[in-house]
Amino acid sequence: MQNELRQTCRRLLEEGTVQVVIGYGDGTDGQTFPTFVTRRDDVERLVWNERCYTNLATYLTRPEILALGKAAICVKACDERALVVLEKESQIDRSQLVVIGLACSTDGVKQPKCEACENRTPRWANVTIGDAAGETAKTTADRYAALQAFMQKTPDERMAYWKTELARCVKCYACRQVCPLCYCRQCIADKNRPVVISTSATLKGSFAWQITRAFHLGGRCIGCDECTRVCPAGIDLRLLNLSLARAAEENFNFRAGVDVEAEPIVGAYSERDREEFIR
Amino acid sequence: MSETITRGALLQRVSVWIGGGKSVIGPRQVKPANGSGQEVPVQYGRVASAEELLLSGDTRPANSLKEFFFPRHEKLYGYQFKGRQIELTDTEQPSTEQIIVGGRPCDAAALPVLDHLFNWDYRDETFNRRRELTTIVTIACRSFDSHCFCTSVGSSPVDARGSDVLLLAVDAERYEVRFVTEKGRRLLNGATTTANENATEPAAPPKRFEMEQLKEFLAGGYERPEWKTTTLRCLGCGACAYTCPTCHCFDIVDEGNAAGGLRARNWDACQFGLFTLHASGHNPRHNQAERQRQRIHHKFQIYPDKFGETLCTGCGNCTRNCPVGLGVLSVVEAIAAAPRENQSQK
Amino acid sequence: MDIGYYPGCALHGSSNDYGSSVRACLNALGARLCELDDWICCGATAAHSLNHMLALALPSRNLAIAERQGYEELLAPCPMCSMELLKARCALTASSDLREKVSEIVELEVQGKTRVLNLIQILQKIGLDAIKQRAVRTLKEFRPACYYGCLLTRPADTVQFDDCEQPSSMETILCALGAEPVQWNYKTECCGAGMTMADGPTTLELSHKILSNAVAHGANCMVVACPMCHVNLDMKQADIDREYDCRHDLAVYYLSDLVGLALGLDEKSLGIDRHFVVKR
Amino acid sequence: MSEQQPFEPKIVAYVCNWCTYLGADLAGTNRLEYPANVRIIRLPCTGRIDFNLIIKAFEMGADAVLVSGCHPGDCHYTAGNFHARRRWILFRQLLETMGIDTRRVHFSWISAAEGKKFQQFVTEITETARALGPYQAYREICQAE
Amino acid sequence: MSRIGIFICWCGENIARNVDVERAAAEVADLPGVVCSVAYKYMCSDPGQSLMRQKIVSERLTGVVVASCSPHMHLRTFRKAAAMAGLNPYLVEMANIREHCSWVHHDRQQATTKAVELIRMSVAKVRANAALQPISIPITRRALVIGGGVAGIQAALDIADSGREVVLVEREPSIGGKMAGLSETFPTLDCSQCILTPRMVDVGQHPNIRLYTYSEVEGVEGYVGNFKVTVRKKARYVDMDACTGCGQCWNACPSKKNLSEFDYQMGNRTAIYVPFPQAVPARPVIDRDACLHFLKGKCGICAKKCAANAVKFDDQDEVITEEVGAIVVATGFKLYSIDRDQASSKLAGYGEYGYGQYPDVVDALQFERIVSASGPTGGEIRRPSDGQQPKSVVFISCVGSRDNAKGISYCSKICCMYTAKHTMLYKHKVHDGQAHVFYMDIRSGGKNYDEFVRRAIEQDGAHYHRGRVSKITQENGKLIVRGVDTLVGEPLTIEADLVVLASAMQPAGGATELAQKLNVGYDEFGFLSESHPKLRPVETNAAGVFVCGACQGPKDIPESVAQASAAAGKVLVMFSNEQLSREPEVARINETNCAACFACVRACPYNAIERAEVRDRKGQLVKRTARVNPGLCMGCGTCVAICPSKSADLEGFTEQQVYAMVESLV
Repeated sequence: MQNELRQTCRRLLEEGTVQVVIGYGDGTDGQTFPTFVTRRDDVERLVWNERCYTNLATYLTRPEILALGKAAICVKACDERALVVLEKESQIDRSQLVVIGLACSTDGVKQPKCEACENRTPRWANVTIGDAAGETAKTTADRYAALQAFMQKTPDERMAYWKTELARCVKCYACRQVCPLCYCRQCIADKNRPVVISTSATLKGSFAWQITRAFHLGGRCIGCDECTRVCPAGIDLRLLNLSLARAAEENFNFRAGVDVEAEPIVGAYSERDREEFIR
Repeated sequence: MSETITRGALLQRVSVWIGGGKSVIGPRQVKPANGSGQEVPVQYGRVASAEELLLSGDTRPANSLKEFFFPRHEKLYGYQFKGRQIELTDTEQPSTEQIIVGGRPCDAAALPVLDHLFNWDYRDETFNRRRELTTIVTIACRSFDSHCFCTSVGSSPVDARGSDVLLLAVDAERYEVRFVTEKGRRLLNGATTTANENATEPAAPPKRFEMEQLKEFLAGGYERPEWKTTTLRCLGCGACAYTCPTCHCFDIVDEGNAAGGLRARNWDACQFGLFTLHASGHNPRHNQAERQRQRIHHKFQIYPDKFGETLCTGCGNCTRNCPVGLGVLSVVEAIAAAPRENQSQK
Repeated sequence: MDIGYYPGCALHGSSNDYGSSVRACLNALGARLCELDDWICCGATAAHSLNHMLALALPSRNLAIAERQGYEELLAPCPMCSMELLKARCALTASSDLREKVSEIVELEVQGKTRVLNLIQILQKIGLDAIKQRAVRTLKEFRPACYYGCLLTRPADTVQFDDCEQPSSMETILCALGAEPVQWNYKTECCGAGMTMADGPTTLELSHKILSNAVAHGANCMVVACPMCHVNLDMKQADIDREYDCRHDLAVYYLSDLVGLALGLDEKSLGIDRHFVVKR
Repeated sequence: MSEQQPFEPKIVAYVCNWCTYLGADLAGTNRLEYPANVRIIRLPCTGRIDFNLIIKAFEMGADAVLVSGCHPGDCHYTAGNFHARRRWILFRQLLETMGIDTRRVHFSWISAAEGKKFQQFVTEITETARALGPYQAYREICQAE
Repeated sequence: MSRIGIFICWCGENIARNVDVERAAAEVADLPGVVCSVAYKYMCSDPGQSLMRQKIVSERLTGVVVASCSPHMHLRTFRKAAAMAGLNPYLVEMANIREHCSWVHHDRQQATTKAVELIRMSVAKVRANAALQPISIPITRRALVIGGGVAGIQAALDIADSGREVVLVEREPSIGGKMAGLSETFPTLDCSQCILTPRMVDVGQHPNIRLYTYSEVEGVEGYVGNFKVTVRKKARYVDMDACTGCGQCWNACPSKKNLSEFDYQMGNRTAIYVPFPQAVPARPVIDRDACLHFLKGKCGICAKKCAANAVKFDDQDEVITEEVGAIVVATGFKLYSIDRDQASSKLAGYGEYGYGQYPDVVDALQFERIVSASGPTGGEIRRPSDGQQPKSVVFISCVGSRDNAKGISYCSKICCMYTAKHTMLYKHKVHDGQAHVFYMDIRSGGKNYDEFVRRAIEQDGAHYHRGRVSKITQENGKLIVRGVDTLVGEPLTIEADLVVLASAMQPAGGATELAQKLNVGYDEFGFLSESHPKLRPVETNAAGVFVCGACQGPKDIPESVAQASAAAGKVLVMFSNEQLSREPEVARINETNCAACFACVRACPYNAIERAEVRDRKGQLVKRTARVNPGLCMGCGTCVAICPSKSADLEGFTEQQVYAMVESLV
């Protein structure tokens, strides 16, 4: 597969179809890191293995990368959902992008999210490399298992949990920067007129920040879990994302990025939305 | 002949300190694994009991020791509106004695480097007060990983700089004790025994780059393309700066409401796009390459020029915590090894 | 082709002629009818007037059996049966709570997955071309009035079959076999159905109107796909003639009878010999 | 407030200009008395009311927050309340997951004609908040350094 | 630094009884930025207002808080007063210490405390207020009327008579609409054409009306006051200017057996035709699908006969752009057809009435033509199948209407009346005939309406049966109508010669597509939505677009005409100024920060936000951004809440103002 990937990218660069390939390169200790190949002879730097965690879609909205020219991007089936959302939100022009789908082996990329993986082969890629026998037999319950377990706690226990967890948040914003869907030019967390979210890394500031981050991803988060993976404080942000994803699925029968036809639920409404909680 | 201390004796001392109301800080697992598969990080933090401490000499906490001297959020003073007047209230100076047990030598080594900054044109009372209140017991690193590069910046796993006491593991139960300061000697007074056992010097990580080459590059390579090519993947978060033992940039913010509020000092990081944004809207550092270049220059040229010290101890936290595996080491390695013939190109 | 088969009480009892006809006809077309094990009453008219849950549980149990036996499709030639089964199926698929509740009552897991088909739908499934291919004779001499009765197309939302008010599916099949169905007005009127027991005169009146209209539009026979209709129009025809002092003399066939005849089956094996009105 | 005085909950109400604000006006016109704890903040439409405002209210020490606007179909701007309702559905789930006390966050539709409903509902949430006591958990979050 | 003045009103005893206004004034006097704080007995009175004006001048105030009643009561008053004193009116805020405080809290201590807090909140807000200027939008004082039925005609004439130009677009070859085809009208039984055609002529000759018939609105751009409308003039193959309407062509046309649209397929017309003799314009059009020249490439008799040389076989569609400031939609209705095939799967046809397979089952508009003196039978009542005079006619009400099973739940409103009219017209022409009506309810509210129905029953002897028809069959040339009379409680069968269906009114074809182009809402049936059912009945939520007639809902002629005049009135109100002045409390986008996700564009109920591009001086694209059109924004603020980066903000209720209010609640 790795060879096929390199050949494909070589061809794309040779033909001038794209000016840059956004892919994975080899790092130390078998780690991989995002790499940007602009010359066809550098395609040998590209790798594909079970440690290719990063969701590269996050680079599609970055000026440094956009400046490199028309891009081809490597995506796994899970990452690919970000492209659907980005396109719906007018952030990318699919016709100006070559998507190289990478089918995962049965083990995926050995991340917690792979446990509930439903689909290992990208569906909307221009080129798909490898074939991982399509869908896996995962259910809605699998998707939300971690959340389900967490919600067994009482509200007070949940609050106590977040107090301990968010006490470690230093507001390095790695969660925000790595997120393919946090592409605002100026984050509301960085605004100070008015101070909507305290910029301090205090509990108050961290609660306000994480509530905002999660809610702004409500109905948008595609569950790549990059925020959780990169958090240097080991805060399980995934739980917040899952809770909104489940709310979107249960209430609006919507899952971000799984259906290219479905219109976003943010900025839309139905006259039949439920309202039993409204007096 | 050397002083030794048993693990038991050390932990017993720790229990006494905790019992005496002192703040004991050391590496510990931040939480039990919750079964989500997420890695549970080790961080320095205040421990409630001696057993929490991880003292093998193999741990590399995800944070650094700087936050116990230079916290991420520090109230400078408070203010209240009283009618048409504004009343200011000073913050209380810290008074709790801190004992750091099991710090890494590279983390401790950062503190004397930071002393310059906090005692330069302005003497920072709070920082100095905390330095005085703190005694630091480090453990020499028994192992290193691929991100460690202390030897490249002139340090080593047994570097005692910044420590009051340096421990070297003899075996799982005993440490050789090297007292560095009187403060350290007082701390463990009576807990050590003299024995005829010396710990073996732990293996040091290989040297990854030559400081001279790096300096040469920094001196002439401001416009070199490597800045861009090596840092393209930088996402612009603050994970490197916030887990770095030496990074010390901060922002001053006012937080308050109609009744009053406080002025605080919050950590800031040079990789944030807004770090250098002027009120006019102009931003002198346009992209991540320029921000990364600033970071390396600051650590290896500006700070040394100003204070005669490298602003890096080679701990490797920046790379370890980087979402995309970037860090001081990967940038510096690349530029130090860059072909010289390009050097003259601007 | 194996098809799950739910005969219902009528095809085993008073209308066993229909049972014979369906079996013989479909066998000749290469479809094997596999009767459900241990099927029970569909509930018919009685259950839903007594107890809503009973009316749901009875057909549901039959659906459960069909699911357990692995039938994706189930033939219920009696429209009452197929309507009851379909009603249950709709209710079950709409609510998981109900599925759980009913499963508990009938002591069998039931999902409502099995599709329920009437006789005409089975023939459509086999396909006009396939039927025509196997036909050995033409039905040219038949000018039937195709009679759908009240249930085959109703309730429209539940059965979702043909045009509720202006059905034409039987005509299509019979035309293909050479018959010349007549256009008439009473295709979906009520024959009186089960009222035949409770209110004989009304049933006779209703059925009389149907027969009269068919004759008036030139029919020389009538085709039905419902055992109850057959009872009222065939068995009761003598009573109608007596009551209204007329002589309709209109043979009433099941759809499977005429298709069977075209396929070359004899009247005996199709059960036509058990009808009351004999073709002139 | 001295310690002897009974606990008086602080209640922040974000209401739309065209229905609930007028409903509160009507309660006044009809002299319908209710507890004095509520502080109404007038916004044009529930569509304008962002979730951050709810959090901000808690940061300011609110013991309960009310968000109220026009009944579905009555929105002065045709659809602002529908957008708001959709956001609330999601936001409530997030509050649950964070363990934030949803008994302290109230949503309602109160029309310009429902002065009585405004009175009753405000009285009810005030009493609920009184019974729950101060929202200590969030105050602790805001005071932690 | 702000210089805020606080003015606390006693409202006589209304506020002062429960709020210690003097104490409140003292307590808020020291708030940051406050330079004066006074209490006065009646702030809204002349002396109260002049006190405020004096203070604004003497204290050089930069902001004012009036603590008194509801802003719904007096915000406008106080803002006007401030403006008179030279302070921007949007620097005035109110604290509602009456409705929200003194009237509802009887504990003086508590009420005073709350009043102080409410004032503090308003002070916090007003410190963040900005001086706003009303938005003025230049307007093109010309109107577009879409639809040339009676409503469109009325609206066009009203606007044109006031001296403003009107563009009237009608998609049929002639204006006149449904009314032109009616026989006589209820409740007066005056001839429909006699009252309508003079108005049609007025339209045709009006110097201020530009009439486009056989034309359709293709696109609408712009916004209130500044619409750019593209109209497609379909090829007519006749030179409108050259043609004299002499009729030589259609009299000579050999293609004569084409079903007449005007007669609802019950009569014939030629291939080159005018739909009816009184058509406006009285110029023919060639039906390409029927013309032998187009079908076979030969003929051309009309061209030869035409002395004016007006036949142009090479005529092409023409697209015209018109600039207008207001649009009146009057696209009218059509009748529900009982056919099997319906526009939406929700609407089921009527199989029991034979899906239109019996020629003698006709709908009400067809019957109008049968009765009409200008109709295919020349006014004699003859049924379509064999031309016989029907001796028994069954009229069925509510065909489609009020029938959820067929997908239409509403009442079509006019059927009860015209059915009564039909029975009368029938009886007047067929004296020995019998009319039967099956109805559900008789709804005859209106001036002289119920009397009219009574006349049909009592004088003209129509048999009214309360019940539905279950089936229509055909036997021996008769229609057998089986139904029930629920008042008698028995089934009923009538042998009829003709059945007339009072089919439901539906919006005319293409109405929803047009509504989408105009950004006007419509209901599940396709009727256009008015802005407010009671108080803004002819406005829509698209500013500058008005509705009248049956496109908005079923209605009869007088109502359509009244609504048309109302819409024209609204247009003229708009046109009474050269500029449109709008409240400046609208949204704005920080275009530098906007990430161009366009969630606001999706959410905006008024389509007031557009996708825009920021370009540098050389025309290079710098970035994309959302942009508010202040001409369309109504200021709801939905965009603010939905914008994750808060690049959207709402003047008058900015983030800064709202957070200042919350943060004052200490």
